[in-house]
Amino acid sequence: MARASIEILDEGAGQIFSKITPNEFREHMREKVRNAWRDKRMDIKTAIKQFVHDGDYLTMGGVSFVRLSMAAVHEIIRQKKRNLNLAAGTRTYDFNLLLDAGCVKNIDCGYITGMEVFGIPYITRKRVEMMITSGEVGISEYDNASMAWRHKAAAMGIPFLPIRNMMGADAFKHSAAKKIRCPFTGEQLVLVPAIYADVCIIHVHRCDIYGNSQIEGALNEDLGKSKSAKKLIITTEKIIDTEEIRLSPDRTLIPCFYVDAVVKIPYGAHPNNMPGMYYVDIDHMNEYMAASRDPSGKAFEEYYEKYIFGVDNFDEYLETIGGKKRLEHLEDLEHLRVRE
Amino acid sequence: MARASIEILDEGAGQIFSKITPNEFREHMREKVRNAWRDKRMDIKTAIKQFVHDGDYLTMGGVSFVRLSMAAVHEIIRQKKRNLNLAAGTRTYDFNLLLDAGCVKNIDCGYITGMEVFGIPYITRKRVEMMITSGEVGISEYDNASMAWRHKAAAMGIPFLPIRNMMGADAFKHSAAKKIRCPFTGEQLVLVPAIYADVCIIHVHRCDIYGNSQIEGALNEDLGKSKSAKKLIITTEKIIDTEEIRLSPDRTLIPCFYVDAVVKIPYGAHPNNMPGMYYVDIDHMNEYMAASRDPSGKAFEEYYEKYIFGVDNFDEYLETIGGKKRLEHLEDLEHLRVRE
Amino acid sequence: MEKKDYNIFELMAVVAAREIEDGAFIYIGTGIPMLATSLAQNMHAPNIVPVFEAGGIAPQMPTLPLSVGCSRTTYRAIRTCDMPEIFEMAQLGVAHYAFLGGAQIDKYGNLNATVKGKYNAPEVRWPGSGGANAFGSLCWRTMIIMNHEKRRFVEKVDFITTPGYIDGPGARERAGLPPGTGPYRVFTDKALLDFEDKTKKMRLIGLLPGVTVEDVVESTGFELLIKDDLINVPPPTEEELRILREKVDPYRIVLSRGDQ
Amino acid sequence: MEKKDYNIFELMAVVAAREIEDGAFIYIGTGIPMLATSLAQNMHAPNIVPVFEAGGIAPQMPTLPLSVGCSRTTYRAIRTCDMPEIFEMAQLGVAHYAFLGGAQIDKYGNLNATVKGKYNAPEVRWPGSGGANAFGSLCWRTMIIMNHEKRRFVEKVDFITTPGYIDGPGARERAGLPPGTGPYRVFTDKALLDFEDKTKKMRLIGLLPGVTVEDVVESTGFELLIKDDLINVPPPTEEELRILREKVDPYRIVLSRGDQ
Repeated sequence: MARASIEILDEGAGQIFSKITPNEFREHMREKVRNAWRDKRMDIKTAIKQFVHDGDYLTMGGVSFVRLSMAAVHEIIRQKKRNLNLAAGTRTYDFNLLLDAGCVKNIDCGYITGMEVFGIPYITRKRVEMMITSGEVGISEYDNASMAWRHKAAAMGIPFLPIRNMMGADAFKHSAAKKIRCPFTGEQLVLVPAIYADVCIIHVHRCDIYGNSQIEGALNEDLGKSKSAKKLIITTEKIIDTEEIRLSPDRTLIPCFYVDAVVKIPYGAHPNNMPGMYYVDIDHMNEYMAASRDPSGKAFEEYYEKYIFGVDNFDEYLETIGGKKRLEHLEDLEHLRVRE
Repeated sequence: MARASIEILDEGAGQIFSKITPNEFREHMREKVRNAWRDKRMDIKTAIKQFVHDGDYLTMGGVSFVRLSMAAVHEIIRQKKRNLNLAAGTRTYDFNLLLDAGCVKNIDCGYITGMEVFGIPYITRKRVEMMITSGEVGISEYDNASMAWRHKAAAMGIPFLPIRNMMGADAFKHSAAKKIRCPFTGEQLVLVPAIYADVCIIHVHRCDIYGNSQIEGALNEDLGKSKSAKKLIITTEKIIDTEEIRLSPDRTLIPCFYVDAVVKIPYGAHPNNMPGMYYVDIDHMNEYMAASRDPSGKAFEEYYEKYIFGVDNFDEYLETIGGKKRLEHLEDLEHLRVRE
Repeated sequence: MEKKDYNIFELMAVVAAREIEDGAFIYIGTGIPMLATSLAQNMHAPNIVPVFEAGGIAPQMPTLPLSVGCSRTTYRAIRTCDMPEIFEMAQLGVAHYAFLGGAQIDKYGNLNATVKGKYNAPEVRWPGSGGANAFGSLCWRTMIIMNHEKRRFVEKVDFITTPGYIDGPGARERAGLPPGTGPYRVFTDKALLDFEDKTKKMRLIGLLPGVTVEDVVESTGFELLIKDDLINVPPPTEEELRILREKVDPYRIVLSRGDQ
Repeated sequence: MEKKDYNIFELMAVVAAREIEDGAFIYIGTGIPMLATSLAQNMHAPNIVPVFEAGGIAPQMPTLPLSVGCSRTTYRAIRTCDMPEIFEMAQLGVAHYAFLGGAQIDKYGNLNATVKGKYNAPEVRWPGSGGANAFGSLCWRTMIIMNHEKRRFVEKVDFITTPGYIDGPGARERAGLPPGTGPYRVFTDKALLDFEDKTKKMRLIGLLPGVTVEDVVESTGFELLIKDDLINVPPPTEEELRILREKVDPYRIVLSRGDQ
């Protein structure tokens, strides 16, 4: 037999923040799957308390201003979880809140702090710059594609995926990727390591009590993330009967055996968009961005006090942002019944 | 920078039957995609003539007795295509017909000749054994998973996928796979090469004139195959309006820009099952299996003469197998309105 | 209950069903595995997850399927997906059991479904692995169902389609397969067998009703380990037979194939 | 037509739209790329395939989206999918164009969206790549849209987030990126630029209405190649403006941001 080898042409110096191996994950899933048909309903306080721990590697569903599990983020902040490792392919508002609250230790970075068209919150950016300089936060650099593929690799049960970008980019040097020559084609390839997470939180349109979940609109990295976390918390707009799930099995994107908790939270993505249900609360986003521009940090503190620390749960939060009337307006916006 | 390497622990001696590289495929797709919105309707004779050539690497959709594109198979046989290279993860009746007709040169084998519960057609098995012994057919050995992953690798635009089976199996020796030690985990892994095909044929439930396709039931390897062939022929039970496609975009499994031909052929999977439409024609399968048991080969010849060579097109074939009445019975069976 | 009250398919389905615990994730093929799984689900294991190779997850089968991809395998399922996703579940460690068959098996549980005789000049060429290699390599426990015949239970299989314990303890791990996996039970028309923990060799642990140790030994082409406290497998109970016949396969689509 | 008849966003959208040929597969971000693509689709390129990073393929946007994943990007799409599938299309060679922006660009079209100053002690930390690195690495042609300022058009970017031609001809291929790809056009508020074929250096090929070569050179922090037969980019036609304003962005969601 041949004793050839594959040359490793280059290696990044970035850290791997999740230490979970495929074999360790296999052992975990072996036991977890036995609970496929357990009624998993609980409240968000219990879910976060039970499944999110200091030092965990955390992945979150949704993308940019869409389908972020805000109730879970608020609760993580109120429960003062610390030293979280975060996967950050296109994180925006949810990530920023965790960062501002001091929950974050390390970041696998695809896109952080940015609020797309709204800009970058000044205070958050300054905080990140200071944390990088002081070494308080660790960052490994990737991009949205390589991050998406890292989650996908884990969901496939393999330790890495070969990809064709990241070459010639400086992010490579600050990543844990390796560049090789393909043993089949002779072309250069980058290998990115899989991310097995401790816990993942995804907000969905509807699911049953076991966690069989349906999602509308763009799926971002959620298929990969849902399968690659030891614990999966589903927050949902609505709980439906399993009989309804069985009517269109092609629409179940997350089967129940991956799920650990089902938490019903209507409007749980506010102020973000829930496709087909409610639109981005642009006024609220502007209020947040404005608060972030006060260099003293006072306005920002007030924002957090008002919307997170000053309330006990997401229902109270929803009252604070304008309650039923405001939410109905966001529904009208989503369905194009009124103009933005 | 480190100049480490990844040890290749073992390599199979099997051939790679598709020579298409990722870069060659990229160049091809660059031009093909420009035709996304062309009206691609044509008849099956034209589609097979235009897109299937002697020596091509061919992939086919569906699985076991489900959603096989039989009209296309009949036409390939009537047009006497030769020296085809076939991907054979769980092929049954469609593959057997091509083999019996002398169309096949090389096989990437996951599962061949078997008809599951119906057994193995005697004549076909004998022919394969002779062809192997004489070297008339080339076989590389895989399994349904590694074959499915080879198609998936191609669809992802990468030259291989790492997998965790095939180790300790004799198929490995007769494959083109390589065993390595993972540079991230230290575990052993098998790398299987991607399959980029010349042409792929998939039978679907419905599509529009551009080829945006919907499929019900199990998807087998069709997502991967549809994206990894230079030419893609869609045969369809029904052509629907693009407006209908846009009503449920989550149900479009093959977007139009991968598609080269749209051929409308109602009952085009007979005698196989079309989920939600018509069931397996068990009587026909039994007739086929019975014919295959005549060691003289005469009964088998008669079978082929009656159903393929003796008819000009699939409509005529459908008359031969019992026409409307028979097909309605298969619909009743599928919908459990009558018993098998 | 008299022996004549059930056929061999009914018996084997019952024996296999008893080994399935509640909450298990199981890949099932057509035939006896389907009977066994469905019986277990209706008896003591309501919370299992039955999965089919081509993409059907936890369907409510209206009648028994003819193949691993036909519409019965996705009928009122909780999800339909593609084949890579199904196999990735096994790779991810989600899958507890797979039921496999084969044309040959050896004392280490290696299965041959590819070729009898020489690879390049086959005496018989069988279909090949299908899903078996991946399921047997990646699932936690492999359940094997075979007819107990000397020509099938051989000293060494001609071709390892699906590795069992290969050539003994630690061989799977040395070959690189995920640790902790391997053949778990063999169900035949004569016996119930497992693999002795130290040697990883096949071991007789139970006799089906009316079968003797000598019958089994004579039908086995290699030296079989025999457990000291051999079980006399109890025949199907009335309840097991009732559920098999009334709920699982009322039209006897599969059961009838066990009538002799 | 008088200059005052259109704003800078309208102008840049028009200039970019003219470069999009029919049948193109295009990744679009929010803002000007969306205006340009939608304008092209309504003018001369009805058969394009607009695609959004988070999973929306060829939607019929009812209003302009706020982000690359919001519900407007999947409204009446031909398919919704996940992000890996979107990026795999680029990897597979399906994608003709991507529109990218950045905080810094250099003469080889390398883009920086990560950090100004030292990596470990940033003067400014920007969000990072997002989808840009993959799109710029894997799509056939990268279209870049930026404000033309000296501090943005720099000799060498502080950090290569998305490689352009890196450090000259052949460098992309030597680094291992798919051959035949790279930056194609740069659209600014002053000029239209490409990359000269032999040197792969950025080159001025057209001036926007009212802009002089000196204006452009002064706004560029590196030595700019200047094409001999420089185009005076024609201002938006009445038809282009009408479609932009009436069909593409009737509520001026994006267009209003170009009002000065």
